[in-house]
Amino acid sequence: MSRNSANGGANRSLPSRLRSRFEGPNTIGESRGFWVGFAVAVAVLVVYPVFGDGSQLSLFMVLALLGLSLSVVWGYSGVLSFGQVVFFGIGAYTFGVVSINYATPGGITAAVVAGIVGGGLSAAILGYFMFYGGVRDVYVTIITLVSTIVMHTFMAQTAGSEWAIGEAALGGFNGMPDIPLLTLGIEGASYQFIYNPFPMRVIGIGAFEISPFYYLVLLLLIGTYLGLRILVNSDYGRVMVAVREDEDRTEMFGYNVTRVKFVVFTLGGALAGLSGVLYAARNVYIDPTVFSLLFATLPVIWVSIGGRKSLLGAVVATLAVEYLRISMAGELALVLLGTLLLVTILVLPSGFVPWLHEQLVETRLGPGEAGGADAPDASSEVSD
Amino acid sequence: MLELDGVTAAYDTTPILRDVDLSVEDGEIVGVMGKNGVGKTTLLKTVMGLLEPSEGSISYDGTDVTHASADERARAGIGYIPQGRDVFPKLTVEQNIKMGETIRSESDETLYDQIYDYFPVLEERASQEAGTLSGGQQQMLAIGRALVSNPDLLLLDEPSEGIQPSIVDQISQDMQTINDDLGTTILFVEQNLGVIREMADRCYAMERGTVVDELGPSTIADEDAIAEYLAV
Amino acid sequence: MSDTETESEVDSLGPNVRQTAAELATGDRTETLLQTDGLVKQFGGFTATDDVDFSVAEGELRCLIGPNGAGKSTLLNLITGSYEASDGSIYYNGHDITDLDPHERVSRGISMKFQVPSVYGDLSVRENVRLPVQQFADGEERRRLVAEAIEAAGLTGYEDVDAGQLSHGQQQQLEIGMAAALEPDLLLLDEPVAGLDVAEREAIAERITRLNEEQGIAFVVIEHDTDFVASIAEEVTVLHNGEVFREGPIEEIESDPEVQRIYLGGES
Amino acid sequence: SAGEGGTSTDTASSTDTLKIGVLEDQSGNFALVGDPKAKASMLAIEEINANGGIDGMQIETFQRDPQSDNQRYQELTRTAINEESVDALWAGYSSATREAIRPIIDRNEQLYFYTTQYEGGVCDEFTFAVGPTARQQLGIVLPYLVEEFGPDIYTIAADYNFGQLSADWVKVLANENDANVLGEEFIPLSESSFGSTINRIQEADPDFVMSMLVGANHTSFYEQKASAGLDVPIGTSTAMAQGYEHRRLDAPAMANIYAGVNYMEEVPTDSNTGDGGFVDRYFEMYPDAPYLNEEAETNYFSTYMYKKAVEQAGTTEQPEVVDALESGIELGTEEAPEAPDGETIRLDGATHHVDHHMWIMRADDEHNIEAVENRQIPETFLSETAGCNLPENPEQTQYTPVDYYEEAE
Amino acid sequence: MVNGINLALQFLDSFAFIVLAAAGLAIIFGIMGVINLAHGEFILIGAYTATLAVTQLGLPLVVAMVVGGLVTGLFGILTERVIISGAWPNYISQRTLGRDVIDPLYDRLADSMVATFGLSLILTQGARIRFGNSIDQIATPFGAISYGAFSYSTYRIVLAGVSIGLLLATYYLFTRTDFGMRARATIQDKETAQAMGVNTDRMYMLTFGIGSALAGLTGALFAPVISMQPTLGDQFLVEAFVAVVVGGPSVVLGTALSGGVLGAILATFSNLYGTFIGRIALLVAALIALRFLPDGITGFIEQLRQRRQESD
Ligand SMILES: Nc1ncnc2c1ncn2[C@@H]1O[C@H](COP(=O)(O)OP(=O)(O)OP(=O)(O)O)[C@@H](O)[C@H]1O
Ligand SMILES: Nc1ncnc2c1ncn2[C@@H]1O[C@H](COP(=O)(O)OP(=O)(O)OP(=O)(O)O)[C@@H](O)[C@H]1O
Ligand SMILES: NC(N)=O
Ligand SMILES: [Mg+2]
Ligand SMILES: [Mg+2]
Repeated sequence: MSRNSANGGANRSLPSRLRSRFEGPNTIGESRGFWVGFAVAVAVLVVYPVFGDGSQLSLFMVLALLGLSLSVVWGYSGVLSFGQVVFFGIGAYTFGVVSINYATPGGITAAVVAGIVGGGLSAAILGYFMFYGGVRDVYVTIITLVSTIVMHTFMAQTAGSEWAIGEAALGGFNGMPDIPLLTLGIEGASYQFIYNPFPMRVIGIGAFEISPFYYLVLLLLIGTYLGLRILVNSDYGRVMVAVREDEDRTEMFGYNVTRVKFVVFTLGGALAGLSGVLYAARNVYIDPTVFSLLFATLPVIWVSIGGRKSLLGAVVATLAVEYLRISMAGELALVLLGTLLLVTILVLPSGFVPWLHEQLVETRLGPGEAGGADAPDASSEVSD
Repeated sequence: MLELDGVTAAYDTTPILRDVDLSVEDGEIVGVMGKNGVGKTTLLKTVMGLLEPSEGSISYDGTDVTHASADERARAGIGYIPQGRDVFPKLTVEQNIKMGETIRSESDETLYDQIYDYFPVLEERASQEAGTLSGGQQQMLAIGRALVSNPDLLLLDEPSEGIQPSIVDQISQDMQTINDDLGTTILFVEQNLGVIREMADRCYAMERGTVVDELGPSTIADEDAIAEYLAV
Repeated sequence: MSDTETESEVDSLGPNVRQTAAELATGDRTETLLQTDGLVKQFGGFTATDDVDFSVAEGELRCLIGPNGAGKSTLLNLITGSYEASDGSIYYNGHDITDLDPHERVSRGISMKFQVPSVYGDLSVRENVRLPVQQFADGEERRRLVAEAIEAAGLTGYEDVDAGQLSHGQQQQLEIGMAAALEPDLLLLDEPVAGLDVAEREAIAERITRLNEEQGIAFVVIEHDTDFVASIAEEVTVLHNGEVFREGPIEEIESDPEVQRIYLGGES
Repeated sequence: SAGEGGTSTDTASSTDTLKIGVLEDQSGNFALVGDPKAKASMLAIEEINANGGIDGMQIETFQRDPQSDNQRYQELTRTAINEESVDALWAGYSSATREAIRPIIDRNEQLYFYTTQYEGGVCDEFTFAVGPTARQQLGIVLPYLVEEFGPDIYTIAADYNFGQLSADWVKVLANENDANVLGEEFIPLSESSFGSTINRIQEADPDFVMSMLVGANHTSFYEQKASAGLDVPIGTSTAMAQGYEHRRLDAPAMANIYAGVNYMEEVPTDSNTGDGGFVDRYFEMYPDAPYLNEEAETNYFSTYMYKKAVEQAGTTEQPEVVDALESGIELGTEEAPEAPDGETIRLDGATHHVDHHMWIMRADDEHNIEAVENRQIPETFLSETAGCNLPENPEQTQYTPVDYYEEAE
Repeated sequence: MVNGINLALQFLDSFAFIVLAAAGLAIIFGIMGVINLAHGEFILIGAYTATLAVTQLGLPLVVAMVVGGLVTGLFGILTERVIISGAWPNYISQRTLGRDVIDPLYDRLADSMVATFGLSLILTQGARIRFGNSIDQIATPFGAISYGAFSYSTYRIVLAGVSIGLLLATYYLFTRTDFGMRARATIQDKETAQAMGVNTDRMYMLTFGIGSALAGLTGALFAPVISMQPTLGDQFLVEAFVAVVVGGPSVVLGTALSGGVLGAILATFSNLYGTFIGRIALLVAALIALRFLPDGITGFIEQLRQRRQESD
């Protein structure tokens, strides 16, 4: 916590200046130790498919993007949205519809973009409808919840042949199969990411196959995480947090609070859309269960359990909760899962990751010296 | 009537009150003064039972109430007017006043008349939501609400804050009247020198969480002496 | 001012409110900065402000007093845009701002401190102050302005403390500091010293006077502490029953028997 | 406890054990139907293992509860295929579930049995849709009801693919039987209030109603129509045989309801209700089980079909097993208790569907079930109308009636 | 054809469903700031208790229904003590660890959602383990009335009557009695209420208990007409949330009004265009209502009243 005084204002080394963009009071992880740990974690994820079920982890990482989208919208800007799955689902369906109609590498690449835009645009529309209409607080939560239910009810009944967009039948409750395999690039210069295992041979380990999709998702997840760290530690991020803390007050500083919420909500929608695109691409399938009440609740669970004011928390909790959900078996599985959620939120209300961070910081500094998880240290000034 | 002996109290783990000794006799009006943040509000909350002392004891009316809950103390006759505007914002003015009565079995019309007499605006706005009153009106409501409970010991935390000067004077007089007529014992915190001089029989001075001095009537009459405690 | 501003680096988030405060310090003080015209605010059947014509000149320091419930806070809230006027208009720098959003009024140079302190409790003092400053300053300059604002609020050493943990008086100081850090042309303060001890009252009085004199910020201050009012104000407006009751120099007002009757009491 | 049997490798499957994946809902919206499915699979497996297994190989199982959640189905399907290397997979109640996992099945060329009565039309080289199709379910019950009560039909159906396609089939069959559909209404799966539906039926005043309601919420319809005094006869492909409403609801809510099914616990064949029959064996293994339903029997006999095919192929290698299945496996009443004594059911190799023995089962005022009519009804839509022939023309399509019948539009 | 009687009866039906679905949730959410995602499971408890009380214990239906409500109320109190306020765990931890382990969930919307979601998983699965995938259902009492070509379940009309009665009773309890005043005061400012002599712990407990009992009673009342299985509560959730929020700040009045408005929309559109359109219409109406009346119906009424007074 004395780093700033050690290498003072302007003449800091390049790595530390670079690092400073990722750091600030709005994120956990201000120390060299954190970044070392981060690098180790990334390295583990890179080699994980050699040992474990990379396919499953790729799903969790896709969902972690959805978790991150809620973390920005809710954890950093205070808008508790139950509708991230709407933008997720719209992203997924848009990707499906566009790619089925234009099943060439260029078309599929465009479908990815369309999915992200679709997620963002639908969030923009809903956001405009709400925020510029003066809807606030729990009313936002319920409007987004109702939007989810509307989507679920509506999409489930699009089974008839009249519900087709070009070649793509929406397929109702049965969903949309026949989505082309995710391929990025243009004709002649493209790469297919799904069902295209890449054979590897490592001396000492042997031969195995790795999934390019896994690494695509890993890259996107790390990129998104770091990108959001920059965002939330920027001036704009500070305003987002101010909006979360007190909207009226922030308005009184001349900030257009409505616009901030609108912009962040749209960004969150685009991110959820990206997650949806990857979800549909991975499963080569999408159906309306993504709009179900259960699925809509999950992001709120991940982000609450991980720590809503922590991007890292959203990621870690998504991976952990989804792993547990899939792998717990037997009659008592749901009882145990329920108990786990209940106890975690009661005992660690600010979330698991901030709690862990606090423990680590405290053991490092000794009790009494440590601030709270989000307590700023002197180094926060460097993020200016 | 009230006796604090070596009371230490903390929010979470940070100690705020340290080893406070203080006593109030039956029928007295005792002031507490001190700079911002020395722990005056914390002292009153501890007396009221909203904060449990970690050490020391509190006795009220001869019984030990150190570990009694706030509502028990309220039923035992301690009334409290919190600092700031702690009215129930979504209840009407009338309901707020009725809340003051919850500890008594039947309502006393004459008390109402008296309160409306002091603060006519409360009667005019009986069915307005308390949260929409002006700052000063809320403060009046808080006082009126405490008075209907007709407490034996009344705790007042900066009653003059936000109140127009003419009513501040009136409040000091009214408190004395209540003290005279009903025998209500009063322990109050104030920043307003005038109010302290006007009301207090005796006064404690606090610094950094503890009582550092006790001022008798003669000292209280001396404006400069009080200013010293509040200013330095 | 901001209607004429052409600065290229206006942050997309907020206003550029820096320039004019300094300009004003040297400028002409008789120009009308704010003018309300027949301003009415009704709550249900109750009229809180009734046809109020109220004006503040550039660089002026005006106090607003009056009985509890006279409509003082309501008037300030109308000026900031927190309340929508039932009738009447508000002019600022000659422009009609009656229908502007609060944040737009701030970007034109009006800043306000609420009656109840409302700093960002979970953010550090530094983060609190940085929020207004970052709108118009970057890098080294920002650092300097933040440090200055913290120092002016007497909070040096508390930079990394959560604002919610500050004492009442410190929060008031911080809030004034944040409002002033916007370098507004007009700063509205609702009971800035309520609940403060004598020493802190003096500190805030001094602070207000200095901001007014050195930076030319015009003030409207609501306060019930008459000593405090006397120590800062030149001009006083008395509201009563939602209407402007008296207006004039403080000495005149204090000795007005009608004001004494409705507000000051006996021979206070 | 993933993979109790340890991760089996490709080579292990051709030795002394083989592995079957069973993914059926034991919680969630479809648990009522899914739970007996899982149990019946286990019954068949235990019987086979007790009798020396398949070609001397004992059957291991990979069994999980997908909780009526399609995402979970997809992951468990991947696990079953990639981690557990199952030799054959049974999975899913609803058509939506089937479609959710079919891309994974097809991509991995996994032998898959879908054992629910469904809308029909799936022509997929890796999928054996061995439950009766809408044409078979409605094919037995609808003509009978037209004959008995008259030609005017009102259709109510679950508002998703199964319901909508089934409603299309009602129109096709009405046309073929000189009946007419007065009206149809599709009900969202989440709906459980049927006041307006009941009024609309009364307003249309049909001779009988065809009901293809699905899931726990829709069950409420029957009690609500009874308490509203609506006593029109009802034909159904979904009620009673799947969710045993005649056992769960107080009589006479289900009175005068006619179910077109290949099986239900009350089907009066000797091998079913006789001493030591299917019903006895099931409740001996699961004394607390509430009911033995239509899909359970399908799981049961299809496990025996698989056994026969493996024995015929002499290997568990999936392409060879599929070839054996496509040769046309036949089962008698012992393994397929829906078939009366002396009759058989047959897997049609061209379409991967089964020529079922269909029954009309009627509930009376006391909810006693009687068999009104029964006969074999072959699958015809894929084989005759759509021309599905998988051994010759491998494909992964679902055909729908609108493409072939004007009246379905 | 829009038949007036049909429409009226269906309106009553929808109204009763929405109001009963929402009542318990409304109190727990509106008064305590707790979003109870286990609301559906509280309904389940009421429905199962009433059903089993009839089929296993042979109690008369009406008694069984009251029992359903009471048992759920008691379960609610238990939930409040253990989870929502954490009072019991804290009592233990105070004596072992010397500190509280749980912060009460009052006014912590999202946290209360996660916690009660966990609870709902436990309850649903618990019911499944204990009672299987369904239990036998009881018959609907009172028979049917008919008019022309139509007939209608008498019980559904009784339900409408009961829902109105419950609303009135709840309204009276929370706005006209000292208990209601104290409960509301407790939620608004716990410390001050304590200082006024209110045993706030008991207020929280009772308020939650009453909300739970209402949910349980809803389950009991609908037990004869819905399918008895562990997820039966889910079908009430959507209407419940929508009604509560569309209703706005005055909990009981709001629920009644939104039950009326939404019930009318649902009945009309289902009647004219079928169930699917009815449902979509309900949801879209809710979206529009929330957008244009961001404070709900009662917030809007408040504004109207003010405006009218202004123009006087
Ligand atoms: N809920 C709380 N948690 C932690 N610390 C608190 C809390 N409330 C007050 N404090 C701290 O306790 C100290 C004493 O506060 P208290 O409110 O008792 O002071 P006071 O003498 O009443 O001041 P003032 O004159 O400003 O009202 C202050 O430093 C304050 O920051
Ligand atoms: N939302 C509202 N509904 C009804 N009446 C209101 C509302 N807000 C304010 N009022 C009334 O308007 C009047 C003016 O209130 P205002 O807060 O402006 O007074 P003030 O002059 O600031 O008083 P104080 O000095 O006590 O703070 C008061 O009588 C108050 O009760
Ligand atoms: N196949 C069905 N019933 O969905
Ligand atoms: Mg205080
Ligand atoms: Mg005011």
